[in-house]
Amino acid sequence: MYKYVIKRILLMIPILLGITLIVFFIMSLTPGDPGRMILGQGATQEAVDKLNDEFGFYDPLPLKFGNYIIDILKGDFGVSYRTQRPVFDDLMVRLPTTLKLVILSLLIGTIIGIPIGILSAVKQYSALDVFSTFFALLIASIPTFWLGFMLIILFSLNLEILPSTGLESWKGYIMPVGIMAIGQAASLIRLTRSSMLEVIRQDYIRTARAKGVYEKIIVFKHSLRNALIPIVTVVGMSFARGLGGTLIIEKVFAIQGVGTFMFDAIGTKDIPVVMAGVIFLAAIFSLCNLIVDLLYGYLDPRIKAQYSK
Amino acid sequence: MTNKKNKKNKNKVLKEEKKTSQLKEIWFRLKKNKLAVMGLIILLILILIAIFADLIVDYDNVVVKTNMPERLQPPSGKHWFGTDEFGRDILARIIHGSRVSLSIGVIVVAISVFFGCLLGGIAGYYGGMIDNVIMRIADIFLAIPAILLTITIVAALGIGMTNLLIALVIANIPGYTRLVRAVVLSVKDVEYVEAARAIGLRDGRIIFKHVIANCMAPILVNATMSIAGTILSAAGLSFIGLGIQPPNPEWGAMLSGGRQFLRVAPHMVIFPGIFIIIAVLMINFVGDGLRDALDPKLKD
Amino acid sequence: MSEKILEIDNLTVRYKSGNADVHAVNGISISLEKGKTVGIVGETGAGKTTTSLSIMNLLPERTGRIDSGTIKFKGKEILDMDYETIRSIRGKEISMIFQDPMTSLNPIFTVHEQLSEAVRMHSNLSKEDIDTKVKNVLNMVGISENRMNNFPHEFSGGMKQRVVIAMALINEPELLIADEPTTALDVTIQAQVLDLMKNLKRALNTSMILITHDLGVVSEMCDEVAIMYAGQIVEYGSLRDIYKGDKHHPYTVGLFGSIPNIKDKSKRLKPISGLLPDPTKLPVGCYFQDRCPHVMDKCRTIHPKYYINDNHKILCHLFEEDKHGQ
Amino acid sequence: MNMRKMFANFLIITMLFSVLSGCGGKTENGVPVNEQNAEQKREDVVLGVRGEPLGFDPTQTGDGFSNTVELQLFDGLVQYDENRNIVGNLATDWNISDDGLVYTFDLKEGVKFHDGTELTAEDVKYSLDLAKESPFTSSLNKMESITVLDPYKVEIKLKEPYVIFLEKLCRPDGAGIISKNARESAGAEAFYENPVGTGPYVIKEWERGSKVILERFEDYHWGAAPIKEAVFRFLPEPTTATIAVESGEVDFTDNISAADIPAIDKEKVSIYESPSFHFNYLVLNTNKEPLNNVKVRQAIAHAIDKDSVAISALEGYATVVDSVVRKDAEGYSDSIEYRQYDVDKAKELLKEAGYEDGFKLQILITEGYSNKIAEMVQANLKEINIDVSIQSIESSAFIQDMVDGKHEMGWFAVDNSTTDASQVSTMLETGEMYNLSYYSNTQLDEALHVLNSSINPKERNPKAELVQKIVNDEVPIIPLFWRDDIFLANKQLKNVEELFVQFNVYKLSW
Repeated sequence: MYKYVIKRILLMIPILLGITLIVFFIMSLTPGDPGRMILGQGATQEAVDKLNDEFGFYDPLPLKFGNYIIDILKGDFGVSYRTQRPVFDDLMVRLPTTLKLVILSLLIGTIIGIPIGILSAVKQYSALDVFSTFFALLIASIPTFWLGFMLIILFSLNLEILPSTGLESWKGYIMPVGIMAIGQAASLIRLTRSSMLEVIRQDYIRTARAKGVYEKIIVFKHSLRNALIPIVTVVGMSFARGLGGTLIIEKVFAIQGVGTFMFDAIGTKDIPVVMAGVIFLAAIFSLCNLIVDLLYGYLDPRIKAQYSK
Repeated sequence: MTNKKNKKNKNKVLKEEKKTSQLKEIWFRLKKNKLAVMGLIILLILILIAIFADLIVDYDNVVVKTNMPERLQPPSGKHWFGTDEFGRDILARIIHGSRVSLSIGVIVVAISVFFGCLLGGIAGYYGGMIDNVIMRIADIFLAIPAILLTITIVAALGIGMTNLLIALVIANIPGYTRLVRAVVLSVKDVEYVEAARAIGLRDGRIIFKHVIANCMAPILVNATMSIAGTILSAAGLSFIGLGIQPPNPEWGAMLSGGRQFLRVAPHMVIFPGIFIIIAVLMINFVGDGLRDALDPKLKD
Repeated sequence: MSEKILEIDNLTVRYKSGNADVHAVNGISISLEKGKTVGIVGETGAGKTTTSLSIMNLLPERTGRIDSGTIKFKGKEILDMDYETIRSIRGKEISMIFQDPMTSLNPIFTVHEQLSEAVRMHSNLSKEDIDTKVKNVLNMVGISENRMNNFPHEFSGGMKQRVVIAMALINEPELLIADEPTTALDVTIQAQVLDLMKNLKRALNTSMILITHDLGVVSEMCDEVAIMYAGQIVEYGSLRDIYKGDKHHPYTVGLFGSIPNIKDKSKRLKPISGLLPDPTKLPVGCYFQDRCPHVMDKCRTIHPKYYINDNHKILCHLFEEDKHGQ
Repeated sequence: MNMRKMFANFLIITMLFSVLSGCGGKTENGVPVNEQNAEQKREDVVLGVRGEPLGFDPTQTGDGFSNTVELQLFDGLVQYDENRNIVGNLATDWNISDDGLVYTFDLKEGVKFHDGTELTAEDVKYSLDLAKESPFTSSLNKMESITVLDPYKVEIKLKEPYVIFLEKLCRPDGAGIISKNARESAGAEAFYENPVGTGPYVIKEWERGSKVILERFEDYHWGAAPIKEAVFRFLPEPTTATIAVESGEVDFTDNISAADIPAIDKEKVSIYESPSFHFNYLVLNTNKEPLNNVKVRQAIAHAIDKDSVAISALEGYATVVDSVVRKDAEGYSDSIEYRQYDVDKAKELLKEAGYEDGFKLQILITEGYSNKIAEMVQANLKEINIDVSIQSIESSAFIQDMVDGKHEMGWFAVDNSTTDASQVSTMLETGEMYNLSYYSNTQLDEALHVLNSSINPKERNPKAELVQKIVNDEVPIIPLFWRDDIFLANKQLKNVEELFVQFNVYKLSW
């Protein structure tokens, strides 16, 4: 098993390198330069050019990329053009906010989504099933920011009971986390339902029933354990993608999270920050991927067998 | 000669019969799902609106022409959905916007499915080095959060419709490559592919005609769902300012344009939002219905 | 008259589907004495499995409908039982062996877990007692104890079927329903499993309903035989009636005709032409009319009644004139 | 649960949303927070600003967010009074040589730095020497040398006459005096984040990503500020900042979108408005076909409906202008017949130029309200069938592309913190970096040179009129409007108007 884990971690390195190459290439295509971005409109062209030289902005692409890779291997991810601070310091300031949002919404979404998904699978075509499927599809069709606006109009402007900005107080969390949680729950309901339906039809469920096993145990032990694999994948992946993906929510509720941080960095062509951010998010993504795969092994012995082979 | 032709026609007829009956079967099952039927009807209406937008509303002097005295009016008899900050009728702009918004989803998914099948097919069918290379590249793209990848590409190529499409396509291809490869792997060793190989068909035909044709079901379902997803992400991108440039009235752009007037003229945000929801919801219904219809195991 | 463990009387089962209902079982009656084995034989789609599932009310909830008929187990009517009663019987007094061993065991639980669960459901024995029970039953079916904690995927097809049998017998049920237990196995393993079932049956004096389409298996295992066709028992009788008797339902004749006989020199088997009637649109009259070599006008219009000769029943107009069924 | 019922539910939910949101407006559910504790005087103020500063060393920062905080931490040699006249601050008095090249200042004695040490001429020289070289304070690069005459007297020589030099010295976010030994001992890097100046406030805490808290400097040389603690909270979204003030979470913000003003609850908060120094205009690149034809440029000038542009961009919160010099600025001439919105004249001019069936034109803009300006210009020019396509790129790349001359038509805005006619030179003088029209006219250059060097109005006004005439005739740029600054503040906050002169929290009180 450990051999497998080490193999997977080693595999992450080429992927991260590949990501660095691709993002570096794309970012080099973006117009504008760091000198102008830092010195702003007032600065003279000479001053801008001098600063760009310092950053090695005018070096040929391969040289720039080479230097960058060497720096990374030395663990130096460089300094943000804009704030002149090491990139990870700024990122780490923003990380807790996004982490709080993602984890909270994931928890609530899972707590709501999975049980409803199970119930609507067990009582297929019941009122609950039809309504929960409709609800899940409806939520999946609503643009997050539109829902955000509507809630702000409703709760912040008219009823004035919830703050519409940031996460100063716990009240600030209600709307952003609420929206993300419903979205999470919606996708989990549909997934759990189809996954459970798939399992309920299996022969071993009928065997269990023929053994006189209680319905509750059939649903929550026999069926759910088997249906967990696709669910674990989605939950694991949505955590990984959540870190970079909360941009829209952050924009609507003016939350200084990783999403807006990356968005501004890309906008202002702050290459060191973009590179560090993408590598960081990709590393987390690959780690989540690995954890999910290991969970497969735990959940399904057949897969575990493949790992230790 | 004729005999050979007749035989060919006969085959064709046979195949036709088989295909129609298959389609009839799917249609028959789809019809049972009331939500899917509703989805189809409303989608047809939206598509008709998009096609005949020019007849319904004159583009130049209603949709684009500014008329400042009537700006920011709430919904009224004259303007059912009210007017925007340039005094243009929002209903008219939604009608024309449907053309862009709906086509974004379809175009992006069509292209990504094409490349997905191409890459996924090759990777799945040949395996070995090619498979490894293609899949590693796909992993790389999948590891970057989709929204950040799209933003970076749009920032690089510049804001505009075509660049938005390119960005969305690039973000979608890896997903489809993986889906098609998985399906191809499951179908690859089935007997009829062996048979096709045995009678000496060229690999290209085998991959596309036999293998991929048979994985149309999961691809079709997934494509429908991601048309809905693409429309949403295009609206999202417009919201953060990277979407369609004025004056063409795409729904997402209208939403982000109206954001500034949220308190004074909420109708500018509500109605385009509702149309996005309706379009995406209906596509999801159809997708859901298709999945049940195409997946025989999931019968009643 | 020895005591009857199971009496099925005029059972009719229908599967509700969107457009047309499937009439799987159309009024069958079986009675089984304690310790005896009845074989249910017929082509696939004749309603054998549906019958077996209805006994323990395991029909799919939404679509399976038992329209009429009674199933009495030890005198008590199963269809009227509430959930708790029927549940307490399942796996305790009646248990089942399913056809495909590959999918009958839950892939993510060990054999020990699945076996001990069967016991736990019906008793509150201590962990040790359950373990010993599991070990004994595994030995009985010829699986060594130390493989107890393996997972299903670590067993071959034959071994898995043995585990399924062990699971069915662990609570020493009075009635065992085996739905084509050996069909999915190859011949050599089939023989071993059949011997095993025969010994266990004798050892535990369990009555059994054996469902198969293999007449060879029936002759080896069963005391009485019911031949089903299109949801009806067209012929019922003791082993002697069916194998040695002179009068047979044309379908039974056809069935025996299609078995390859080493002694018979003729090259071709005599299969029964045509297919089973469409269960959603069963014909008027005898269901076998399209495929019956002796078909008469009466067969196409009036549904035949049983010709009963002591324990031997045949549902066919050919024999009706001799003696009217009591 | 049949279909009809489900669809009905769906409609109800959407109606609920629109009804509730439609009514907008006011709910009288209790008094907002800030009025409840009006009895005991508040000692703190929370200011909602658009973005986070980068650092606090005036000579090393150029962005607006850092400047806003630096204004509270440092003093300049001179400052504005409430009517924008220049009065002494760290300097008690000063005189300027006739040729306008030498400025000598007498320093105030006994002025304490935040670390208790005393301000001397050495600190002034040290600070201005830094500003002389720094790329962030390009307007101060015009200084030749700074010499210490005696501990409380300093002399500044300029490379060339610079009429608005004193105005530049009023801005401590560029010409702020910093403590020499504090910066030298702590080092530039550390000083960048915890500076030592003489200003009314000191940095108490900087919570990255959310707020900066300033604390009153008790022995400030003009007396301690009324407000003990000033919190700068970062609220990038205008609508959110506005709501924050209305709900009492924040006491003041300058980050307001004009569109929200009609919806703001006037009883809860007060709105202040005044023209700013932010001059918006359209640039016509005279190197590019067909903009090199003056008739085409004139036609475009007539086709633009400036009032509608101002309304669409800033809901009318702007001072629309015809001339490149603002009406209330010295030197404005009302004798020139400025170009008015006249579509027929525009078509006529286009016909004369031979372009009556129109042509394609690209307008280059960046984020913000310039999109609305572009959309309006696009609609206006469509009337004289010029087909405008809008190209929007990120702000720093936008500036670079404009400077590199990649644009045909473009929007641009400058803020030289003055309305003096001399500032036109930054836009139109030959060879100037921001002469984005690539327009060159020796007569104009000569007039601008006079405007920049002489201070007496008799020499300047005729030159100013000449400048306005040339711009009006040749149309290298089309003046649009000067953006209004809008402040939103808690009703109890006093003398908020003073912040229009300069963003000094020192002036605020409850």
